[in-house]
Amino acid sequence: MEMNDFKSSDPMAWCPRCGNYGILNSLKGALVKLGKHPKDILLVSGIGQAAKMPHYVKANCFNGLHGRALPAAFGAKTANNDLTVIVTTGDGDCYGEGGNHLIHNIRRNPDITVIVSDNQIYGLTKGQASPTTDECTVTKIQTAGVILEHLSPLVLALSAGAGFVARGFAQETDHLSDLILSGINYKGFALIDVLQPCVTFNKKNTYEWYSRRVYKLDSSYTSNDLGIAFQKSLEWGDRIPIGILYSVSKTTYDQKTCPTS
Amino acid sequence: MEMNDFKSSDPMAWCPRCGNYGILNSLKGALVKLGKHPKDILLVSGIGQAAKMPHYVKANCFNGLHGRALPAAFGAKTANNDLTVIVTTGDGDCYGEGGNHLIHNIRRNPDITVIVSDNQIYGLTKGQASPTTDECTVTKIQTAGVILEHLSPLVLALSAGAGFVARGFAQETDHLSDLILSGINYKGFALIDVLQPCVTFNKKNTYEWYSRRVYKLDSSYTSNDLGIAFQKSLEWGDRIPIGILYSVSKTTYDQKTCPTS
Amino acid sequence: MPSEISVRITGEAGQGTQTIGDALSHIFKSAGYHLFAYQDFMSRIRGGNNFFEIRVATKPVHAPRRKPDIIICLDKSSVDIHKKDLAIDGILIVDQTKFRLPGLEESMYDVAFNEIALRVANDALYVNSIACGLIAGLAGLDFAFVEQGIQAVFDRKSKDIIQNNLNSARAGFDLGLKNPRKKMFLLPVISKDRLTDKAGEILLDGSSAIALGAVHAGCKFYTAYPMSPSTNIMNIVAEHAAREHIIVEQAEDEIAAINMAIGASFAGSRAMTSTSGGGFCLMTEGLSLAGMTETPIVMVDAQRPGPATGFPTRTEQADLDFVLSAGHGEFARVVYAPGSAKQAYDLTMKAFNIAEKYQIPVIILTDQHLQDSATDAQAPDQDNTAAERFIISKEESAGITSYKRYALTDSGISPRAIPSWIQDVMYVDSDEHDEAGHITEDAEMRKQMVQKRLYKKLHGLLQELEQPTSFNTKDARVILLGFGSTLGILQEAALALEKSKVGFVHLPQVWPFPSEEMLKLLSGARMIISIENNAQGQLARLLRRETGIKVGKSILKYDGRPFDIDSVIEIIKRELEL
Amino acid sequence: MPSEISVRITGEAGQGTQTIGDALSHIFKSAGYHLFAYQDFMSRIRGGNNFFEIRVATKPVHAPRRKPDIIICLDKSSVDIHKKDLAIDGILIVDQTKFRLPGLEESMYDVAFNEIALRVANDALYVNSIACGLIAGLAGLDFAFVEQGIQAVFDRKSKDIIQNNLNSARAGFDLGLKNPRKKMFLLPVISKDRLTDKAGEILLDGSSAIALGAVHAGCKFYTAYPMSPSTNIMNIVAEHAAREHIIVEQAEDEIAAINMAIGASFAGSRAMTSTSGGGFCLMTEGLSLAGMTETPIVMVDAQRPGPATGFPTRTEQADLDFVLSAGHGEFARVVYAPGSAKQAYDLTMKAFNIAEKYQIPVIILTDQHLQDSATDAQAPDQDNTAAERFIISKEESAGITSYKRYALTDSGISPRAIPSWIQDVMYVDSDEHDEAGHITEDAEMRKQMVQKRLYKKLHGLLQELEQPTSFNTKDARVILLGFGSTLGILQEAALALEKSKVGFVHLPQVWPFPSEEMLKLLSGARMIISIENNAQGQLARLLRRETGIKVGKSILKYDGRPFDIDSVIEIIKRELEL
Ligand SMILES: Cc1ncc(C[n+]2csc(CCOP(=O)(O)OP(=O)(O)O)c2C)c(N)n1
Ligand SMILES: Cc1ncc(C[n+]2csc(CCOP(=O)(O)OP(=O)(O)O)c2C)c(N)n1
Ligand code: SF4
Ligand code: SF4
Ligand SMILES: [Mg+2]
Ligand SMILES: [Mg+2]
Repeated sequence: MEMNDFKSSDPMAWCPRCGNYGILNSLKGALVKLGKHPKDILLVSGIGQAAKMPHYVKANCFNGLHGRALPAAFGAKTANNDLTVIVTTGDGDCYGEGGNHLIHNIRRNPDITVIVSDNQIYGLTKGQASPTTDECTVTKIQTAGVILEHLSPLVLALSAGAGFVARGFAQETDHLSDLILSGINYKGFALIDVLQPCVTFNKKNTYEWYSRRVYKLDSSYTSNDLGIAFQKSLEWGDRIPIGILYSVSKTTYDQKTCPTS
Repeated sequence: MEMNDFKSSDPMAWCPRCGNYGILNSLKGALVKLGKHPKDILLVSGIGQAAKMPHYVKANCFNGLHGRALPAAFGAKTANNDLTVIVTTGDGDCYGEGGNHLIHNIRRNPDITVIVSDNQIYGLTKGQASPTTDECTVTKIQTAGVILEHLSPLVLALSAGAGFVARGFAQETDHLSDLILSGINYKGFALIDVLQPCVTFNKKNTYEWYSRRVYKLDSSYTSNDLGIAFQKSLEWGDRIPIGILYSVSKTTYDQKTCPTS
Repeated sequence: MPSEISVRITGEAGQGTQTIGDALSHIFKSAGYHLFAYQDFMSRIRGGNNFFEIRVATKPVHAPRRKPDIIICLDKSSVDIHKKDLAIDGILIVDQTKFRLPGLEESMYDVAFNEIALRVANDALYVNSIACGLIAGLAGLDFAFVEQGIQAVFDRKSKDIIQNNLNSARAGFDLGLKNPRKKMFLLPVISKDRLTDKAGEILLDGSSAIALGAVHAGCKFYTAYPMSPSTNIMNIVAEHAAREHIIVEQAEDEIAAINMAIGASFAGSRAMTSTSGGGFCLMTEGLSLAGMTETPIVMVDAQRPGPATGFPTRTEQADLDFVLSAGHGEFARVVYAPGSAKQAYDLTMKAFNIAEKYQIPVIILTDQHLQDSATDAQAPDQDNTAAERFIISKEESAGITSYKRYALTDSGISPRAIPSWIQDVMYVDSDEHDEAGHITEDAEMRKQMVQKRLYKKLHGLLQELEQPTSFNTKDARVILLGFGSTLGILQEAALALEKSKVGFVHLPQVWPFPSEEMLKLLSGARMIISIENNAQGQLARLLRRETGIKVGKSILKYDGRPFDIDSVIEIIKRELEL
Repeated sequence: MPSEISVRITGEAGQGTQTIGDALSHIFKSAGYHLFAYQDFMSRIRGGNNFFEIRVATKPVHAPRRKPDIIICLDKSSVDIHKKDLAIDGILIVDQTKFRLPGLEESMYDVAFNEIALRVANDALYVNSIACGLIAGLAGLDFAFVEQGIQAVFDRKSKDIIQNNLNSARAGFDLGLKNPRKKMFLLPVISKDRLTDKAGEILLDGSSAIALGAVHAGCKFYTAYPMSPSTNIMNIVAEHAAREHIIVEQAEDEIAAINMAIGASFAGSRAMTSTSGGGFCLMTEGLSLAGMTETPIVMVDAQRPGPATGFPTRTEQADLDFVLSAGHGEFARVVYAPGSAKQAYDLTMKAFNIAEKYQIPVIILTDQHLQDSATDAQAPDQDNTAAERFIISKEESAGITSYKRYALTDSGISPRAIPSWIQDVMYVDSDEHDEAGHITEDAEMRKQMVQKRLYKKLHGLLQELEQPTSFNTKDARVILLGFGSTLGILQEAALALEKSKVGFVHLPQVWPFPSEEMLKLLSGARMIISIENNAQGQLARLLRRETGIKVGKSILKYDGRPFDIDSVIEIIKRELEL
């Protein structure tokens, strides 16, 4: 497999310099390394800028409703285990409208990988606050600044019992590509939250802003300790860790059984 | 105020020995101590056995849709700050159908108290698994046992940024009454998950089962440390802590402002 | 000697009215009678007042009577609630030894259930079997049938328990035989022939019918969020899950349920979900998604009285309008409204085939009354009902290297491939899309896609209508009209008033509307009366919208209870000045 | 000299077609012309192709034309997309110096926008103002109006920027004056009288109209989840939030939005929510809750083409059926379908009053076309529109010690108290309830409550119908029929064909249906043609259902674009063989 094998002919509708281009490339890179035929890969998405991603990859695509990528992905994976199922979604899609499905699909633990283009804003609908928007960001709706506490998706995922939780940065494409590949190879529900600059609507969390803050977890980091994972995941502000924050093995949905009494 | 001031004439529809009776009494006890007039108290609920509670208290009642108590409560509190707003809900109502509203109302931090009758089962619909049902419990639908990991509501609430998180036990009515009063007096979103035996459909988590496991957090417990709170909240199995697991002060929705730039 | 009797068993939730009912149903079925049994219960687990009513007859029966001949009250408060409902000459069976209620009229038959149970089986629980035996004795059955019924119901219990039940039933039976008024309830004995014929019959209720229909149609993915009165379907499918390799998954909410089902269907499984009105609301966006992505899906709306939470355990037919237009935007759908358990089974099978053939959502519109009513019915013959898959087969798929999910065709139907089976990839989108499934904003493509999803598919669906059932419509003075669970009422009312030129038309399919056939059936009618369990006469409105025909009258019931045949006949007679 | 011209400005998303459009609107408004401006854009933030079209005239105009007289292409690819749309004798304005497109016909007018912008203002951004000036010059306006328009639009910018814009506009203006073909586009000068009269006029678009209507009606709680084309309403309400003490809260999803609004309304605030079809789906259960609990609530469904995600930024009228019956169960509701921005304002005001008076949900059914279209309109006079509250006042409440939320009355309306204001407590329930709001399972109470929520309220609502607008219906040869955003089309078509006896009827309220008035208006018509932006002729169906009247023809458009007046007139003429 080469990059070209995953090239879609659909013209892209993203803004120039959108962080999603980096994520797209990282994803394709991971798929090349994965080595599976495009026909055996399914990308599922909801609605939003990030959710357009499946159209830009040559692979099967199910582009469903805003917020509802996860249930559709669960259904597809459970019905057809031959498919490698990857969800490409946004912070609004996955943590806002789709919040309930995130929690409960983590509990189900199907073998799917969820890549969230987290631009901390609603891009497609022109710049409202998302659950991850930083406090006091001003938007057309939050005219006096966002007063809701921003959500930490990683902490949320850990609290629901996720076995694989990672954070990437759209500009660190090689690093991200590795994360995505690890997520796909992980047996179970893998959440990868990706810091994604939105050059049009998020004037705060820019390439530069993120670049100045992100640092990579190195090999000294213990990624199988829940307490440490919680602590690391809470880190946000001047320093933002990227990498695999938590990874432990868990039985997947299709493998789980109870002792018959 | 006395217990009688909160007595409703509506006949009760719960099974004899249902854990909800204890919760109801604790709630009334807390209201007596609170000393407010019933007209200034609003109980909001969704649908389920627990959600019938507002009818059994003389106070204002808004019994809305299954899973949607929190948005209704938020709307009511925001529109009418004179009301002391208490939500009485179930594990299905609040963590299942209503999961998304829990997360995002914690982020909003309105000054409301949420009491969850957590019987680890769907009572009103006759015994299906709820998000908190223990693994491998067999039901009519989960005929081979529940294979989803059970949710820890306390951990979830902490992860979303809740400032007050507590657990009570329906049988420990005095203790619970104090918890409820603390929750009401807490300025902000207070979650109280209450272990509630369902004598009809939950044959595992009985009065006895809980009694053997619960222990009260004593004064040596540090309740304002998030790390400790996470750790304590994860405790489940042979020993189950009850009490206030976390309490820190946070600015409420109606008080929050951003510096004007 | 009456040709039928109706028996009501009433008590608190948790007292076992349903167990008695089930046992009685089995007993009378064994004896070869026809029966119709339904349930009336409150939305609570213990206490309150519930009842189970069974109508037993020598000819097929399909609907409740107004006044039961026998009412057994299992608790004190039942007496007050139900005594007004008793038929003239009926009896109210009460344990006066226990209840000691003053001022009960002579219609009462005092049976010391509690004492007898303690004496015969040393446990008050056995009251239920005494009651069963008692009814059987009053009806003059052979005790062998009682034995069969008890065995069937307590199938999985220990020998001792079964024996205790049998002893209790015997005690009740003897009391029944002894009752001086028993002649009033003695049923004609059923012929040997019928007993042999009925070998292939079973007791079928609406929930089982839909569940079995789904299982036999090859449903492999079933997901729902519990909601009365739809939950039993999932329970029954779950019983078959392991053997039939069906994934049964309880969703976190109804939105998840429908989207999961759509995902599963897209990936190759026949998929279904069920709910009631409130949950259906939450599924409407998904319904629209199924329409847009052309993903086959079968949905059940088991109606209960609304709005909002309404009466969770009661019945209504008020979602008709809603399901016809639910979901934003325009696309073809099918709505079936079965009138009997048997029809529910058949239409569930058909629903899967039509959904897959036309790549559309198909809705089965039922209600609490149909779901919870049981009758004797021919056992469905699974071998006759092979499910046809309307997808590109695995073999053929292997050779496909270039594929467009939404290829434009004359029929509006694009050959449907399953992802990973074919060699190409496929794109499916909820936005407007081109033939390849990619997002488009093109006006011309949009037009063609709307025509594909709407007009063209409707055109095909009109060839596969489930036509109305009708009776005595020619030269009718009155034609009764209904859909869904009122079929039994229509049948029995028209039969009873056949000589007065009363006929009926019943729609098991309400969308696409069978306009042509309706015009044929109704154009000669001097008067049309719609009989509907809703407050607006929704079917009558639909009829007018689609055909221009206006009904003369609507008999509407919206108190959460089903129609009874006596009241309906009375109203019609009054209308006809009979 | 033409009495009107149409100008289209087209380019990529992000190139500022809307800014130019806004400026042009202000310029022509200052000069006293009537105008109609609408937008056509793709669901993307950058790239693709969008356009803004403005029709300027000496008499009021309300709808798009088929072919613009002037098309300004801001990017290369616009040329290919739009040149086919140009009116005969129209001009295509292109920066050939920059684009160098071969083979453009003589219809082209080459303007070196880029060079000029760099020369005049040292920044290519100023292309937009050059274009504005150019159009004004072609139309022969006084430059003073250009100045006014530019000032209005760049109100908050720095002096330098405003000056640069003015200079650019001047450069464009001079070019316009110089154009040899400018005579084709010269508009008659507007009289002084009109210029004085129009003092009270503003530019009003659908979104602003609804937002202002809500603010003026005293809406104090506004919650929504962003969704095109409804989001702008929330944006505009948010601008007023601080001053008017309105809580504006973005919900986590549409379910939360409607339930929050209901909670707020219950507790005493006038509350509103808005969405489009997909979000409306998610609100249907809440709609039903509002019906059951009798909580006033105003909802906006700003339609876009479905099903599912469909065309997020385009227009359609296909949710009519859906909103009429959305939500399970039966209860009274009102559905308004404003035909103009002014009507949208008035009906939003009325929506709050009716919702509160009848304690019901009121839906405003609008669409992208109306939301994003602006015309000159009389500025709403807030003082004339005092909001009446239909609740028990605070003063009166203080004396109330015993209260039943659902007291049965003749009108179906129970006096509504606010919790904490009265001395008693109150119970509100989504289950069926008694007068005190407690859960009941009683059949008789159920019947009365259904009658209260449905029949009785409908009876009152029929007295407060927003009656259809009509024109030339007497002895009409054809009556054109429509609802919502097609009002302008109906008006202009009927006016143009007045002599051929073409009239129109437009419904600003589609539910309760104004059957009596419709029968009066339509019974004499020889032919009725419904004009609808959907594929099924949903209004025509509704008309038949409610009145029995069948339309002769439906002109349907479902490609996501609004009707244009020229095409509609052409079709009608063909139909009439004119
Ligand atoms: C039910 C529903 N509600 C709202 C919308 C409108 N909508 C489309 S995308 C979007 C937000 C997307 O935000 P995010 O997921 O962060 O994606 P981004 O565009 O930022 O990548 C919204 C609100 C919709 N399509 N459907
Ligand atoms: C939209 C919707 N879906 C489903 C239901 C049915 N329903 C009512 S209560 C309930 C579960 C209640 O469980 P829980 O909240 O744990 O309450 P409990 O009865 O155990 O106290 C369900 C599924 C409903 N009323 N509305
Ligand atoms: S708006 Fe933001 S997220 Fe959307 S394409 Fe543009 S840069 Fe990317
Ligand atoms: S079913 Fe369980 S939760 Fe419900 S009332 Fe009975 S004991 Fe309580
Ligand atoms: Mg985003
Ligand atoms: Mg529960």
